[in-house]
Amino acid sequence: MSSIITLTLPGDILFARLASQTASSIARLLADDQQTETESCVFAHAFELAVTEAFTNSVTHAPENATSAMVTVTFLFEQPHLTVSISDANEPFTIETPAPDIESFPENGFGLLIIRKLMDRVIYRRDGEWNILSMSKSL
Amino acid sequence: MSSIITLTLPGDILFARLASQTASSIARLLADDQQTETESCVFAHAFELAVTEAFTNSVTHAPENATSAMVTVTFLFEQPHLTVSISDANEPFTIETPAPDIESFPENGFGLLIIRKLMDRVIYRRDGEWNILSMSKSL
Amino acid sequence: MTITETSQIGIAILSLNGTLDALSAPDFRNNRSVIDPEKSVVIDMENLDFIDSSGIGAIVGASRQKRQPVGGIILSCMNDRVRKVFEITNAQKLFHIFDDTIAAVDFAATRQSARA
Amino acid sequence: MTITETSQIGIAILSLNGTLDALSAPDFRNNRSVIDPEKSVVIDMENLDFIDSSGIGAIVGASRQKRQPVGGIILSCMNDRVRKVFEITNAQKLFHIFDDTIAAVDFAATRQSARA
Ligand SMILES: Nc1ncnc2c1ncn2[C@@H]1O[C@H](COP(=O)(O)OP(=O)(O)O)[C@@H](O)[C@H]1O
Ligand SMILES: Nc1ncnc2c1ncn2[C@@H]1O[C@H](COP(=O)(O)OP(=O)(O)O)[C@@H](O)[C@H]1O
Repeated sequence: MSSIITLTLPGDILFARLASQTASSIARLLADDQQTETESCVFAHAFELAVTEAFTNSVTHAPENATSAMVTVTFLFEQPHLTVSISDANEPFTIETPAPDIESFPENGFGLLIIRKLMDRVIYRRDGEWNILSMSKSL
Repeated sequence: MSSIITLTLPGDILFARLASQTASSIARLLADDQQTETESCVFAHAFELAVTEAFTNSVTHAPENATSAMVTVTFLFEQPHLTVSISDANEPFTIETPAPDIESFPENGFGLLIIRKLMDRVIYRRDGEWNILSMSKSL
Repeated sequence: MTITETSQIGIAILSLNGTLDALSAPDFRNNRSVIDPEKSVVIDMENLDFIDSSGIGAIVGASRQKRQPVGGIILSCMNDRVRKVFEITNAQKLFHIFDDTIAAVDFAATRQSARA
Repeated sequence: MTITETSQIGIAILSLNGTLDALSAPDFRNNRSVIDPEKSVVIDMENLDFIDSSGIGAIVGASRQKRQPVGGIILSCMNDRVRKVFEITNAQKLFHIFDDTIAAVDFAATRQSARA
């Protein structure tokens, strides 16, 4: 069985927690049967954090005038893989960013680094006017 | 400002809590600025409960063969009204059901009653093959 | 939802924890003390965060199957959110509802022995 | 997120409660003790449930503005989820991290007086 869940939200930082808590709840729901309590906590936290990072990027790197932009968060569960995809209509970007040099006390640039470290697989693609960042991890 | 949030879920009772907790979180997010802690708890609980009832109905009253049916939950906030609409592809139904007679110890039939008591406004309409149950309450 | 069951002077005390809804109601319905028509059951709701119409229906249905006064369902410690759902559905009319579990157990015991 | 501030021997103790993310990071950044370059600040994370890269960036940025050793940011009581984000980003290298707040305050006080 495969399940698809879609959440479409206004591109406003106010909704970042909603996106990430939904991600955490979904990951937990899927993990609970099959994993120990600690494992499913770790699994849920990985999705909570990855979605916060991706959603925050969609909002903070939106073009100035995009006040009514929407961000779509799609969850696809195909046992044992959970994939979450974040779509926005921002400028294209690359996920091959280098890790920031911590000794220079950077204030940003950690988002994609965190996503890459948490997820098994991260894919970026451009579909017409859309950025789609897909992040997968297995139970 | 008006905000629209859409959540599309598999028509499986497993996802009822996700739908209702999302409803609760959204109601709380919108209420928190403007209401006391107690008021926003009550407001959030009304939406949590109404969405549980409507989502559970969409799942339990689906036709036998509708295993891959989806249920859509849409939130529209137009200050001060929050409206949540639940759509499914079930048979048409009516919301003018009488309250069950409690003295006969009924095991069901409470769902629409609860929704009507919690919400300021409840509207049912049929749109093609879709049932749309819209429930509104003001901050 | 989890159900923790203890027993006092022949009365079952079921502590519900979490959510009693369409997903968890079957666990409640299938509990042996709930099914047994001769058993008095106190439902301790202190840790029940949320109930919906399916939960109300499960408790009302279980109550119907009891052979009163020997068996019966008594409720204790519901929070305001849970109480509200009992009120809206009128189901509060069907139950003795206590604010603490010890009082609920005492009541069940008295009722049981009144028959003897 | 809420920030509760107390003070001990001139050291500010900020207890963070909830979530430190892009939405709440400005509250942290704008806190007077955080801004003051001469102030030692202990951040008690016992009730911090969640942090993301914006939260890490806010703490790292605040630390850069401190005039060490007199000012500085010291961390205490982070849970495993928070610790993991400090590790992934390597930010844990930049901070003294304690398991209890009293030890963190002692350390800050010693460092401050070593200068005097
Ligand atoms: N959704 C997005 N839309 C547009 N640009 C993005 C998006 N996500 C990431 N980027 C680009 O990639 C860069 C690196 O992102 P990230 O590692 O998350 O760090 P930060 O967002 O803190 O700069 C961003 O600065 C931005 O230029
Ligand atoms: N989404 C729905 N799809 C199909 N039928 C529905 C739906 N919602 C409600 N109904 C119909 O309305 C009736 C009353 O619903 P309700 O008051 O929630 O009680 P219950 O679901 O416990 O029977 C249901 O029995 C069903 O016939």
